[in-house]
Amino acid sequence: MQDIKAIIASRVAKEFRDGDTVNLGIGVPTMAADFIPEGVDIMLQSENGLLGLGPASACGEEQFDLVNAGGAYVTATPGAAFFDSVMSFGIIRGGHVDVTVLGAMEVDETGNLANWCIPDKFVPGMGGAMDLVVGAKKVIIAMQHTNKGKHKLLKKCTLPLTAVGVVHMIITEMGVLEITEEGFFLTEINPDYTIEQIRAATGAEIKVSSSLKDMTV
Amino acid sequence: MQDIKAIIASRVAKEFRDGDTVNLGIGVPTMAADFIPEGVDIMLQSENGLLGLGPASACGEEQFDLVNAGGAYVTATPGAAFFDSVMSFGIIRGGHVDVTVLGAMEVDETGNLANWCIPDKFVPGMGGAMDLVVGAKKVIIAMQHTNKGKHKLLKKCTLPLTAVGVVHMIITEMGVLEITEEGFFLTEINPDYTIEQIRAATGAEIKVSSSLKDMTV
Amino acid sequence: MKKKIVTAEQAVECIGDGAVIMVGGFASIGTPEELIDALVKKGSKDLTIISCDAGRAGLGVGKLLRNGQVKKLIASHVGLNTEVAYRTPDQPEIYHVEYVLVPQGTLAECIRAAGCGLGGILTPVGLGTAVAEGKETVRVKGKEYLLEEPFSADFALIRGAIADHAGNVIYNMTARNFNTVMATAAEHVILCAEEIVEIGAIDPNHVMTPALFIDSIVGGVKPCRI
Amino acid sequence: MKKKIVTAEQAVECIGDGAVIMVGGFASIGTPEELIDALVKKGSKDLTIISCDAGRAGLGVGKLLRNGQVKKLIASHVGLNTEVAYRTPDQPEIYHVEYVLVPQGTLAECIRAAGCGLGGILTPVGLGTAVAEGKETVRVKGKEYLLEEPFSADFALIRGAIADHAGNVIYNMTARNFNTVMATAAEHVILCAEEIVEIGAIDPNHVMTPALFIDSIVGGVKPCRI
Repeated sequence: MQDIKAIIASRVAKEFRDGDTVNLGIGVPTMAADFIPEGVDIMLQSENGLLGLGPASACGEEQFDLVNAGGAYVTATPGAAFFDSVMSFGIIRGGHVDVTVLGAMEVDETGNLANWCIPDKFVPGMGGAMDLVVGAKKVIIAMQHTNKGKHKLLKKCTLPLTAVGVVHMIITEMGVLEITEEGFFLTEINPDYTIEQIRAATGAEIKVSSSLKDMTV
Repeated sequence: MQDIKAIIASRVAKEFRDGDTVNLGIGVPTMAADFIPEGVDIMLQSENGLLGLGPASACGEEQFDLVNAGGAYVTATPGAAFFDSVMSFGIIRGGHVDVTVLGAMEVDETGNLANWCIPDKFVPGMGGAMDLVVGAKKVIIAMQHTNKGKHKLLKKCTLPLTAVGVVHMIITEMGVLEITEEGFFLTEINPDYTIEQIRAATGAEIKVSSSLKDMTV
Repeated sequence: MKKKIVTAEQAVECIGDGAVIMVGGFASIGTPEELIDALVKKGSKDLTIISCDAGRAGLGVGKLLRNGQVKKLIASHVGLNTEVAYRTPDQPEIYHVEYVLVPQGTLAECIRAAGCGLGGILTPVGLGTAVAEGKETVRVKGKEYLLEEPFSADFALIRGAIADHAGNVIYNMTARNFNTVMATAAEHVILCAEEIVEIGAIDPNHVMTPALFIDSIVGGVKPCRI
Repeated sequence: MKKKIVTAEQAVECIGDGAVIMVGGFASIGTPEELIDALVKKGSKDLTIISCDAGRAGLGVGKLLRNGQVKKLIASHVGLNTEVAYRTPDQPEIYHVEYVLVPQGTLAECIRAAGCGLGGILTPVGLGTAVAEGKETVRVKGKEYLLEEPFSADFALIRGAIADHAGNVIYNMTARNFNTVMATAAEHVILCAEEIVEIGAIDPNHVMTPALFIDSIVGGVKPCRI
């Protein structure tokens, strides 16, 4: 399991360009920070009011007023800036975040995203997710390809939407898919899987790139 | 002339209540700061980004980055705060300024105000005036009663409006008038003038308060 | 222009049943715990709370929820409060609350709109989702936006790191979050701060909430440990 | 994440004819004079300038006006520039500019709207005046508001007191004014600052414009004397 998460996080990190401002969701997306390639210098934005998010705090060295958007104690990098929630979401909604990486419950072939609520079961709220996926220049979904075998990549989302037509790219342990006008488009494949396995694990049609590459992790 | 201005400014200062946040326009309104009664402690807001505006800078002690909204070098009082124009006008439009005092070219009996433009002659722009008179809890016009004999208090403004129905009170060298549903209402009179003189100097009807007082300066 | 320094109990004395209250903080950081404790002690009921989140189970707004004082919670994310995130009909003390979930940027911006005298906001966030249901949309330059109305409150309970006796506030790191904007949008703003300093001790360039927004100050609160 | 420190001439090299440019400052305080000087030297024409004011005669935006580089000026108050305030048809070099006058709060807020992704603002300011002519109004909760559209720009020329090599900015006193918000609303933001310091030298709590908004930095500009 840890391996699967590391594969996804490692591939996500290859999407970052030097100088990018990036917002990483809780879980696998946050792990991407551990895989940033040499020579790529990015600033992590945390929607609770920080640009220049650093690694988790060492035990015993927590600063009581410094957490990430998941409420965990973190550090700030040199050159960081703190601001309030209004400025933070001004940055997000205003298109100043280059890449946001989030998990999902469902993504459909038109780029619709559902990741904030399972009615009557688990309703944690959208937090900053709706703002992030509408505002960020590039929206990457990083997640396991299925939920214990149940399809998450669908023809049409069934859960309440987070936003309409916002997803650009999905990175799973099986490969990399882009959302195009023709739906899911497989551009990279993890050599541990076959195209047929990916098709079986996906609830919608998949077009395969004629220049399909091995997934770089 | 200096006397007339001092009379107006002195009477304006009596409208301030302890703890008020006040914005004073350029000219006579600014002079009101010199007449604030003992025991009344107010904070002056300057729309270029300062709460806690102090007196003009002593010559030779100017701080190059500290001016008032008229562009003149000033000081800041202890407990002052600087902020940007967005916050400054958030304070103004949001109703957090208790009193604003401004000059006028014309005021009419419905509380309409014209003070930003004489078409084809002098068009300096409205600056912060439109925001101030719409946002402040109380709008006081401080000015000479006429423009060298020409009426400024009118039945209907003739110049382009700054805002509709916003003026609460007009303080001139002749007296104090409030805007009521019935129009101009004279509540205080400068004993140097008669009611007839004030009527002659006003381009609209004036109701006189049954408890008309001498103007306190 | 000194302001009255009061105790937490004195500060919340004016908060009656049915009040609409903004509570600062994000994930319990920057939350005015001492003011919430006093409000729990006072026991005001049927409160409408506007907050980024629901605190944690038994922390922050979570205390008011546990104590059955909340009628309605307007928040963006309640997942860190496990009692609320997994709420089910068999947990009446939690479930009897009306939850209104709002995108976090919209929540911040609508509070700001109330504080700075705007009639609402025009945002692309929430279009095509449950958030947009029943709401007006406005087209500007061919693009559609959701019209979200301002959020104002009777009271704001906020927390700062340092305040002077005038009420100028400095926040520390990510504890700033919703505290600044909530200070602008409530009729009566109660600040608690770790340290109270003399007027003049704070560099006017560094003030994050200017004194005019603060109505009463509770000093000496403890650093918040989650 | 160091940013390139450039000369004023290098910084404005990318500004071509017809560009839309925001210029910070209020009454010449906080105005990036060195960047304007470089722009005068470069001579780009047909510029649309968005600025709080028109500078003073021969200062700030006043230099660009005098030099005939401005096609349109969107500003709130031009009275401190005597050449502009008393403009008449017999002063062609001044008069051939199209002036759009905007309430100062609306100007700030509409720049902010562009910077933070809102579709416009709903303000009570300007209703019933010439400002409202030809504009849409929107009713919210029975009250009428003017819908004002966002102002964005190709370039913002701003001025700070201290900046670090990453681009974090501190402004001094009333020089903050429009500089902060303009940094959020232009494609390319050029900052000039009096002092450039190493990354880490600025307390992250005190940053007024976070580094991500700044594209290039010109250091060592002189304090502004009116």
